[in-house]
Amino acid sequence: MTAEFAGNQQLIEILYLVASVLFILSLKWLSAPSTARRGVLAGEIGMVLAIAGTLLHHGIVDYKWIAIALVLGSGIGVPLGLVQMTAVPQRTALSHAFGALCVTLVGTSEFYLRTPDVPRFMMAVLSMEVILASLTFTGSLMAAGKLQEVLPQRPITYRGQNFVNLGVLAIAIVVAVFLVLHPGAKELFPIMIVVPLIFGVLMIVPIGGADMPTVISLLNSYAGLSAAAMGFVLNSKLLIIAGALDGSSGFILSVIMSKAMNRSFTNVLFGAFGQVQASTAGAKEDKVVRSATPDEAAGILAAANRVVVVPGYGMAVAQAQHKVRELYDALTKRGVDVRFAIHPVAGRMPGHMNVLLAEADVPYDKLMEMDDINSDFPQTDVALVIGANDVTNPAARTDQSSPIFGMPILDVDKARTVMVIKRSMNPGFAGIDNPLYYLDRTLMLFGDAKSFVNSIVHELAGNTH
Amino acid sequence: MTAEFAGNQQLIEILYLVASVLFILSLKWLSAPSTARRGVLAGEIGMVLAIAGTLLHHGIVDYKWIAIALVLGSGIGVPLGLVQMTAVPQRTALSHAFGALCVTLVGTSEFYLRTPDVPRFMMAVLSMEVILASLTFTGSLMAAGKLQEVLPQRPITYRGQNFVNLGVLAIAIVVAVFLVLHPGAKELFPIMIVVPLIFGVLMIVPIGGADMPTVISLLNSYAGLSAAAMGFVLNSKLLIIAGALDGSSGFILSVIMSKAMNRSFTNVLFGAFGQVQASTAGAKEDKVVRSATPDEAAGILAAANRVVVVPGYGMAVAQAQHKVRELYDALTKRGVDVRFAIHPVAGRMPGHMNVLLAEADVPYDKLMEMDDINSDFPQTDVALVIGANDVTNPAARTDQSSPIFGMPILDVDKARTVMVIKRSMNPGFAGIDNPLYYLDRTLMLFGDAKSFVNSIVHELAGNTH
Amino acid sequence: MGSALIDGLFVFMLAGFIGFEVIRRVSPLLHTPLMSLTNALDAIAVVGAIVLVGEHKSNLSFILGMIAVVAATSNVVGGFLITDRMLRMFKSSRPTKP
Amino acid sequence: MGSALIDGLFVFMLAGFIGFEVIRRVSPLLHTPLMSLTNALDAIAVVGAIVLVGEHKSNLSFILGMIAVVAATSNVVGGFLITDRMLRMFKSSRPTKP
Ligand SMILES: NC(=O)c1ccc[n+]([C@@H]2O[C@H](COP(=O)([O-])OP(=O)(O)OC[C@H]3O[C@@H](n4cnc5c(N)ncnc54)[C@H](OP(=O)(O)O)[C@@H]3O)[C@@H](O)[C@H]2O)c1
Ligand SMILES: NC(=O)c1ccc[n+]([C@@H]2O[C@H](COP(=O)([O-])OP(=O)(O)OC[C@H]3O[C@@H](n4cnc5c(N)ncnc54)[C@H](OP(=O)(O)O)[C@@H]3O)[C@@H](O)[C@H]2O)c1
Repeated sequence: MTAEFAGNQQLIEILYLVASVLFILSLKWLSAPSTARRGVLAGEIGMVLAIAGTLLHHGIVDYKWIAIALVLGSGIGVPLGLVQMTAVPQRTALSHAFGALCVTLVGTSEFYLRTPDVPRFMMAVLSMEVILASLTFTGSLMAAGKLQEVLPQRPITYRGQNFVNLGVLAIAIVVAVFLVLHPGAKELFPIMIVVPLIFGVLMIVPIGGADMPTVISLLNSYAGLSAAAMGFVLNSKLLIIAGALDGSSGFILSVIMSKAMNRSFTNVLFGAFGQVQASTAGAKEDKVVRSATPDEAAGILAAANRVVVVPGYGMAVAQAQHKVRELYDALTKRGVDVRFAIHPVAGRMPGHMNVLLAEADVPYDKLMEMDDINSDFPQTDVALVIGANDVTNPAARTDQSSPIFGMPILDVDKARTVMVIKRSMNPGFAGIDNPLYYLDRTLMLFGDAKSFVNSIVHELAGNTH
Repeated sequence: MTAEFAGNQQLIEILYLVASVLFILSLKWLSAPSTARRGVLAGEIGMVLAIAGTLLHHGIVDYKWIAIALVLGSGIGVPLGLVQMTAVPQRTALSHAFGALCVTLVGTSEFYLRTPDVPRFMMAVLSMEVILASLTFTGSLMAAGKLQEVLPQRPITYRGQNFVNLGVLAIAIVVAVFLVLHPGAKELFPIMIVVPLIFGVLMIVPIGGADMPTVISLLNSYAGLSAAAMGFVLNSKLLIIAGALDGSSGFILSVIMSKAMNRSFTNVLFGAFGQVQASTAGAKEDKVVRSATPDEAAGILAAANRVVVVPGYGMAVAQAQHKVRELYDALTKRGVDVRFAIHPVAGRMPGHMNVLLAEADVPYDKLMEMDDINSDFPQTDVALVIGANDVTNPAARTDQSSPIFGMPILDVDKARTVMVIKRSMNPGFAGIDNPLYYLDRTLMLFGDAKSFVNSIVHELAGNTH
Repeated sequence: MGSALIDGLFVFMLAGFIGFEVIRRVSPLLHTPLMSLTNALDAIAVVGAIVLVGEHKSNLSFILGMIAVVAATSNVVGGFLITDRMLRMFKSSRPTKP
Repeated sequence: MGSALIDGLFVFMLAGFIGFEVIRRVSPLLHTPLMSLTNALDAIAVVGAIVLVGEHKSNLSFILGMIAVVAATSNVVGGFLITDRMLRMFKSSRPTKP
């Protein structure tokens, strides 16, 4: 019996070891498109092995309810895996909430199962686990709500807000410290759940909808750290590894985003950046802009040799990616060299544009990273900006007073001709005017991205008849 | 007392954790010249912390002898750290031998301290540790001897050699299996040391002196693995980590070398490659080569705009690096653009040429890797080959029957003029003729690398007067 | 216990290192799939929840465990599904090698 | 014991992974110093030998331990020394940033 038990235990551990290897390989293979799907497969096999191993666990007496829960979860998971590509940001936020919920609940159960017999270090890790997980839970729900526009996108700020928020967090930490010293005080435990839940909400209130991606990445990192803490509590190396991988992934993505926006973490979290939006908009009505019609635009594109398309948030909102693909096909058929310039923070999520264009079957080797394409703009006949704004704003290079000064941008203004599809002269996410629109070689193409591109495609088709 | 003991134990573990982090950072920082010295510092601090932690170990009763041993070891270490750069290959081999000796002795002590009370898995790991370490010990000594030319460089082969060698290794493995099943049979343990010691010698006998670098890397990898196995035995994570890092490092370097020579591991270990040397040499006397004197060579170099120097094993043997540096200075002063093309297996050790030229103060940004410089040869006025042969042999590109066919080479033959400094028409390490020498645009500069370069430098100095 | 903590710290340190090295090298092209994949992997927390349900040590732990399994499983299934869906979309214009 | 084995395997696996990721990226320029540095680091085996000498559990273990400490220490000292000597030789022709 004991031998069998030990053997079982060892088998489980070995399965977990193999699963860990597969998880690491999964992320490693994700680094390039050619191996990425193999990465997903490795992750899936690792997950199956880990779950299978867990079911061998000696203490398990009841498989029925586990099966029910797994089926129920899969039932919810499938639709969450089939959402539209444009809904991916809020889906990601929602799944962070689910992950954090799981960690919070497991942490809570572990506490009540073990109290008052909880060693100090264990209690410290457990506190960290539930505090991080519960603030991630409500924070992610809020973020999902803002992205789905169920909640107001606009940041809500008031005086002393940071002070209040940090005060709330401090309560949770004080309770945690007390519990570490007196792990028997189980009536205090709920406070350590509820207070961070409140903090999670308060934390997101002052952050603008458009800053959500950075926040989501940061919450991703928290979710990973809380899972790793859970690994310490359950003494599971697999969980520690998965948590550490997730934690570093979220952290790195937030750093990449902050860098590409030339902002600091603190600025994102406490800056209420989106607020500027209203103030500077609508000025400078005196400068002249030149606009063009779809058939003029089609003519210019048809006459070009090299075209670079710069997609932005507006393309995503208008769901114009499929029309853009038609435009790409039409121009390529005419022998025009068409490539896409992807700014790291174009859209509202890291890699947002890549996924949308891939969805529309644009070959990924036509999607160029900023550093690779910037030197090509001077040799480009037409730069076609579709619903992008901030990521093309030359003020970032030249105007020291601009809030986006220093942010690396796509050097669209160096192309021979620039055409910009957007609905109005309204600013983008950063809320500032774009000098690009007033250049002599810039033509504004006013209209919704999807319908305007559609018109161009029609004109091009007409011309070939 | 127990609390103090536990506290001590925990402090030791934490010091080991910090040391592990520092070891990893050490290798990470070594990746680029700008951070490399910081890497060494990190490694040193990690080592000091680890040793300091070990001295806190509760069981230690006697510090005097530890101090004596540390001082003695340092006394041997200092001269080993001050050898000539040209002696680095044999020094490296010798230090592998020392490392393996340490692991063998510790493994042996652990066995006799614990027998017959050794669990099976522990005995298995222990056997792996001592087998690997003792074959690495004698193997490395043999390699050092061949490199220092104390032992004959030439491979010694006979029929059925591989069969004999593998048979010897098999004895050790059989004894190991028996010991795993009967860990009390302590009279068998010495066999498990002595037999691999013999195997280590036999293993190196059939390998040519020039194949030693690959073998050294492989032995490096074994040394690392045996240290990791020792970590399992002593339950020390720090040792496991250091061993795994060392093991993967040796393995990767051997793979890089084998690839750059277009050969497989098996071929290196069982191929007795160096033997070919004698057979093909000395043929093809009928073809015409053109040779030149130092003053002719100096004239051509002085008239050039772009010169690429290709150093090889001959430069190392002749210790010509300082003269080469003088040549570099003289030409640079005249406005000639001089760069160095470094083939990954030029010389007799990975990175051999880089270290020698760095020793002579050649700036490392003038040292170009093969892939970066190969496209520049057609625009190069003079390619000056100094004691290199195989790594410039165009037969690798064209002659399917050549033993080095498929090995990536420096495309020296595409330069406008090629000048080759070597003492004779003898072949290099691979023992094959080099068609490069018979090209119309090739000039042979016969002589010892050091004195020939010296003459060129004198001519150049004379010309400026 | 203290030793388990240190063991855990070793693993955490090493895995964090791997995370940084590996993820820094993920092509920006794939940052969105990266987010959903790490999400799915992180849902490995389901193993802790499964044990709670299976052991049924208390009603509280059973009920919380059930909810936790459902939540985490939805992440596992949804995360892998959407990652693979996204990756299937990425196509090269060059024909792939046979 | 079995659990210590698995713990060790986890650490070995993770460290091996780091080794591959980190060392694959070492510039070929520095492959010789890399060999001597890993050599010095590997001499961490000295900690095992120090314990043997210090505990003095048997004469055999003491004597073998002494030799082992001497051998490993010479690697530590010699390895770091020569690595640093080599690295000090590498100089760029561009002036370094202040
Ligand atoms: N990607 C990320 O990870 C991330 C994360 C956080 C923040 N951000 C921020 O998001 C911004 C992204 O820059 P961006 O250039 O992509 O977008 P942007 O600066 O927000 O501009 C988008 C433009 O699209 C236009 N637009 C909106 N709906 C449209 C429609 N239906 N048809 C045509 N045009 C439409 C808007 O102008 P009209 O209203 O005139 O049409 C707007 O100027 C950056 O400031 C970045 O810092 C990105
Ligand atoms: N670097 C590594 O890690 C490594 C490892 C294993 C094997 N190898 C092998 O080593 C070889 C390295 O190629 P390599 O081109 O550098 O060297 P090589 O092919 O061995 O040729 C060296 C040449 O230098 C000449 N030479 C010798 N002493 C000289 C002196 N005092 N003055 C002038 N010339 C002298 C020799 O010609 P004379 O006798 O006519 O003077 C010989 O042809 C490759 O085949 C490689 O596969 C390298």
